Amino acid sequence: MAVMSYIQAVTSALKDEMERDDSVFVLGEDVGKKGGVFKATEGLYDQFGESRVMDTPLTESAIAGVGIGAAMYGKRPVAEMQFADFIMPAVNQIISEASRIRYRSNNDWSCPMVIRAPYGGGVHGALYHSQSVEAVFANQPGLKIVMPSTPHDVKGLLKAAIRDDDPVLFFEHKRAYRLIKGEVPEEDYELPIGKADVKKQGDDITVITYGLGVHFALEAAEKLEEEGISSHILDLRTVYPIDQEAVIEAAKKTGKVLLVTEDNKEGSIMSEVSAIISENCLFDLDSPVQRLAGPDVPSMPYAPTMEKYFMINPDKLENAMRELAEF
Amino acid sequence: MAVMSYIQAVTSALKDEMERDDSVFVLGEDVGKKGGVFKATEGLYDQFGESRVMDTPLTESAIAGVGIGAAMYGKRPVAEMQFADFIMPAVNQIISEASRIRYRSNNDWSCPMVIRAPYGGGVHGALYHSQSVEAVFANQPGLKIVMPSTPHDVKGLLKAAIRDDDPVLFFEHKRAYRLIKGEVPEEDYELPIGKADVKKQGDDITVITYGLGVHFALEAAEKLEEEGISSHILDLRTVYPIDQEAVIEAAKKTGKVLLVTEDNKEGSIMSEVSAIISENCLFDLDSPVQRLAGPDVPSMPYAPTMEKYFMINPDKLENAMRELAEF
Amino acid sequence: MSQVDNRHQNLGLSDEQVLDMYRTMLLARKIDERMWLLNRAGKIPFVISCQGQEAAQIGASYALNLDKDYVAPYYRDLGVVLAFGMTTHELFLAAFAKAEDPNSGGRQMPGHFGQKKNRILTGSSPVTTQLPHAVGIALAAKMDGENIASLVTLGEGSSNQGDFHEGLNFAGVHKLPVITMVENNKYAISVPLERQISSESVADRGVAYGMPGYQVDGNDPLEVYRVVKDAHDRAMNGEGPTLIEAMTERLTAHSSDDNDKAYRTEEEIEEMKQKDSLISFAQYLRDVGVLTEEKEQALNKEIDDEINEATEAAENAPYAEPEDALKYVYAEKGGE
Amino acid sequence: MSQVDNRHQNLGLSDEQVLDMYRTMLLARKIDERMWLLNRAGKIPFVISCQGQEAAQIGASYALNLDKDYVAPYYRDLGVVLAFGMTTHELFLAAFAKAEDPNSGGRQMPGHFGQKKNRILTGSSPVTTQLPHAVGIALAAKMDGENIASLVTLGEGSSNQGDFHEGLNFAGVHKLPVITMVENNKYAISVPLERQISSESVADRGVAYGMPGYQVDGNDPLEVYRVVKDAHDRAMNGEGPTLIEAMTERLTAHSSDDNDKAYRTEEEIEEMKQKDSLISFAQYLRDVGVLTEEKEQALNKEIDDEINEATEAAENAPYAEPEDALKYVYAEKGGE
Ligand SMILES: Cc1ncc(C[n+]2csc(CCOP(=O)(O)OP(=O)(O)O)c2C)c(N)n1
Ligand SMILES: Cc1ncc(C[n+]2csc(CCOP(=O)(O)OP(=O)(O)O)c2C)c(N)n1
Ligand SMILES: [Mg+2]
Ligand SMILES: [Mg+2]
Repeated sequence: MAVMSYIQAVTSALKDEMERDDSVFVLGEDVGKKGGVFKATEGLYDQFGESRVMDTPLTESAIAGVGIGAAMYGKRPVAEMQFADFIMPAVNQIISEASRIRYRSNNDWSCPMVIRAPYGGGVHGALYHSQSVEAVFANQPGLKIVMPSTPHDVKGLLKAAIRDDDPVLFFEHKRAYRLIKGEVPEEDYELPIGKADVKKQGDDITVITYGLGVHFALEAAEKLEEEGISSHILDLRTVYPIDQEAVIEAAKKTGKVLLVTEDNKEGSIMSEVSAIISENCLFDLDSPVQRLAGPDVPSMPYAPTMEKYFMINPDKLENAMRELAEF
Repeated sequence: MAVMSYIQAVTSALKDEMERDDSVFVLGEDVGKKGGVFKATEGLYDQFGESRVMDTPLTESAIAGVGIGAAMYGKRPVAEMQFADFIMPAVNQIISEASRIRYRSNNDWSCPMVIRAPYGGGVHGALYHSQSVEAVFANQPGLKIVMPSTPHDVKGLLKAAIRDDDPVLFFEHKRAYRLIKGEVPEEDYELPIGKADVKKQGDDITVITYGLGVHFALEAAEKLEEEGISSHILDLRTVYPIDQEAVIEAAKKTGKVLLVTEDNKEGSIMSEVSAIISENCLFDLDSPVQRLAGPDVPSMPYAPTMEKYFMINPDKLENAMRELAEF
Repeated sequence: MSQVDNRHQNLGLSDEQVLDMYRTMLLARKIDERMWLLNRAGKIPFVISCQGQEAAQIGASYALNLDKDYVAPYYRDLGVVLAFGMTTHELFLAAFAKAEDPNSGGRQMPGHFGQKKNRILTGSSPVTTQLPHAVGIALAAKMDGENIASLVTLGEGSSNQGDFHEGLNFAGVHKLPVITMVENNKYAISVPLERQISSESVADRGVAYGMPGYQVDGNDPLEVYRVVKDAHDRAMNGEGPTLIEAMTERLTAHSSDDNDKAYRTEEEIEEMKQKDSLISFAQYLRDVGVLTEEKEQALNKEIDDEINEATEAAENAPYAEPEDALKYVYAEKGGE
Repeated sequence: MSQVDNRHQNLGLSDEQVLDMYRTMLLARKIDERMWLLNRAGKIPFVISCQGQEAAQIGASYALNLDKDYVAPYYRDLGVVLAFGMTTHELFLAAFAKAEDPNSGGRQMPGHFGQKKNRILTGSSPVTTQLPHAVGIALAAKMDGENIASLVTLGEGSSNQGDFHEGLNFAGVHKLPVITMVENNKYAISVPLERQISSESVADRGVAYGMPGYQVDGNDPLEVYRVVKDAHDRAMNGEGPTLIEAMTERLTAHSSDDNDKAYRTEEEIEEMKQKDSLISFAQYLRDVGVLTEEKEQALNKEIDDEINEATEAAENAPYAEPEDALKYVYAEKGGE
């Protein structure tokens, strides 16, 4: 096992898959010589050349649309949106096209494409470099949305996404890129898309989250452990479609559930998780299903005071978890 | 009171507001001479001339974007997207721009704009002329999303939307256009955006829905009344932000809640409604909060067999309501 | 042989080839006409027509390599998909939304074409999204060293969408073998050209993407053939993309849901009909002696029979089962 | 007076006016330089520069009616917003993200301009969205019979976005008084011109929208002034929109987060610096006798003092309260 950072796991998965399969190629803004604004594609241009590590014009709709065409031809494009915030011009191509190609053609055509994008806040990125955008897409059958939390999951899930025969949105937490490090197997491995993962077993309360929230939850859980509160932590990993079984099991395990996202509260994917629990676990619940999320304002401001106020952090989780345990 | 159809209420609200306020104007594809593909703007071109009833090029992003600019200048544009399905190219302008203009400028600029679009299925419209698209936008603070069910509500809410100082998405159910008729006051009136409305008082079960679902629920409720089942029906009217108080009150009223949308089930705005109930009414519930919705496939097929299978209807509601009552 | 200039020989087209082109144009027209009848009889809910654009569609398609090239057509391209190999029978299955419809199994409205075995990309309703797809096909083929081209078609109103700009710029930067043909019928539903497009012509927009732009008489299949053939040659020689604007007429209302009397005058409609390529091309073929009275009768009979059979077969074919609506959201095996 | 051709008089500009233009260029440059220092000292998290584009920005702004026209600037337009009336003090408040920042109250990153009283539209990060806004301003003003213009600026990379196409086409169809100036610095972050744009020039794209397109030396503020003035005159005379491409240099890395050494050579960077308009315009002003040594010293001192004061004031100004993050999602009174 090698220890690598979250972003190194991205690069490593791309490199492996490009070596394994000639049909895999990368396209996006500044992904070539520069290696991406976050360096996710560093070294790939040198290794695979400019036709497989393509700097595109500054046109998200074309990045998605040209990728879709190439995928229909039989390629496996991995498109990068420079920031998740800038995926918006590509929404029509992603929702109207990529997600519906198999269905609308009655299984004749398909679109095996990955769209990667760094999302999330706490990096002084302000309104347009901090957003969680998954909720915009989490109602579109035909799409899958993966949001991994650890280098191990990043690598296994990105490989799975590239090998998947359908379009996958792969959102990487930009603050996790260098903050989060972890062990990653040397050998080739894939993790199943659509499956949540228990990151910590516990008995008193259940926290369901994803991305950076997983680390905040683990950190908070450790402190609470000292107070005798035992937390069960489920990492969704795939936020669309949600792993219903895993959610139900985790909720039933403790009967007390906290849902955590750094997205705005109203209409986040945690609403769906709550609805699933409501439908399936009503008589197993000992307390109302709580949500900890960003306030309902358009993403987080630049000024550190307001950014901190918006963004979830281990303290906020700790408080919410303790409150739930004490309910 | 005059009896008018749902679409006549749209036209009538537009006409009134354009007469009242010179800064109101309409823009969109085919809204001029043709009066719109559904005839929502019929007669306006003749009355107000082409500069206030503007046929635009076939460019949804520019329709939204130019509208935003005009709204920043001080106009009150009412843009039409020909079908809600075709709002996707305008998502960047709506989410990144319209919804954030007030917030990002710290209240210096604002964007008093309405975007109208016909949505919904059951009209042999297939995958791209049947969709419910509200979930794409129902996580964007700064936006309001109105989805009225009756001619009375259409008129009062469309007037309110036009007079609102912030951007409002106004989705009209295209099957309701001619199907639904009702009384509409002669005098000027406004209905509050953000407020749900009890469409029927009842004691045994609560149905929360919007748009055409309201009529299906009322129809089903009437039948169930004969079986002695009394239904309480809440029409959300505004689906973002949700009227939490009204939802909580309606849920507590009977303790048995059915949420109905014709959108796909996973990630619909009913997930949020369920989450609100979960957070606030756990100990008032006598049964799990149920959702009746479209299956998770990319909107409804064209063939009548499959369209009917997808689309909600009074029978499906009746069954779900009866089951809930018997729980 | 007649006195008339034999234009098709000059273009390297045999008599059989032009007759075949005419046959496909006539077939497209007659299928379309039948669909209107079926619609007016309440048997199919919707029609959107190719009428008036057959010459452009057939002229362009026949200039391609129909065994290797790809096409991303738009909803009026009945003529294009026929040329690419879709059958009359299949088109009626689509019109009736029957399970065996190869385009979508009855899931999409008619005019939403797609058939992998014939390299017809699956299409949607939002206009112009297919343009970047055709660019992606050309890019992928180029990566593989396959010397093929893709053709993408769209209406002139649709040429104002952002995807037109982004897609053609991408093709231009990478000099990809994409041929874009705008079928300019001068209306986007009710909105006339001058309210749609600010440039003198759509062809003028080629300059913005570093590619040649040609305007061509879309009522003349041979002229369209010539220009598209030329574009295809350029594509095969690695000289990159071409933009073509074929000037056509929309002989019908926008669709079966539209009434064009609300925005076009009778005179305008009459004038348009004078330019019908079905009439002028038939006349040309008669003039050069390729189309005889006899052949014409046989052709008409053959096509009518084909359409009658296809209509009946499609009408009697089964719909998909209700629960089939749940199929094919994702790959059946795979990552789910 | 010197022997040198007095170009500014020929353009109808007084000595005071050109000196004022130079002052604003110098002020923009020096503010920008200070921000880099503050960034490198860890005092502000982010800078994005105007350096190398001041001449284009000031030349264009001064050709407008700064009391009536609107502008939709992009993130490099420090020079534009200064010309439109934003103060040095305000710009540093924005850099430090302080509560009194008029652009956003510290909510947005620096370079996200907006100030209603000076008719500077509020801007976001996704590029090119401001273009249709400027078109909307021009449309609304025209509806009201107000004879004003709007200026919108963007980078050349951003001219490939769909909103460029849709917005300019709209302006062209309705002949709106919009002046679009593309500040072509030949890079979109690391991606060079030839991987971005397929046309020979951005100016060429005017044809696609039925408007004149001019390429101009963006290092020459007088040349930019001339071309924009001309566009403004056309706008005021109801002759519609103009597209202008100002050829500039990006003298810094893309932003404080970028290292341009990874994709540009030392020589290239050196060569660029030779074209610095701050040097050449000062030389011109000296040559025509408008800028004396004395005046130059005074100017530098005045600007340095202004920047020092503004820096200090901004550094000491308060942040917004944490809960202020909740304000102004919707109008305070109103439909909620
Ligand atoms: C993005 C989008 N917006 C609106 C529509 C509705 N619509 C369908 S066809 C059409 C007009 C298309 O005009 P044009 O491109 O000229 O093609 P034509 O129908 O004239 O062949 C419109 C507005 C659509 N299909 N897609
Ligand atoms: C829609 C969108 N995609 C990506 C980005 C990230 N981004 C910021 S600036 C930039 C390059 C812009 O290049 P250009 O338009 O030439 O302007 P310049 O910075 O050179 O002045 C990119 C890709 C963005 N801001 N918006
Ligand atoms: Mg047309
Ligand atoms: Mg640039």
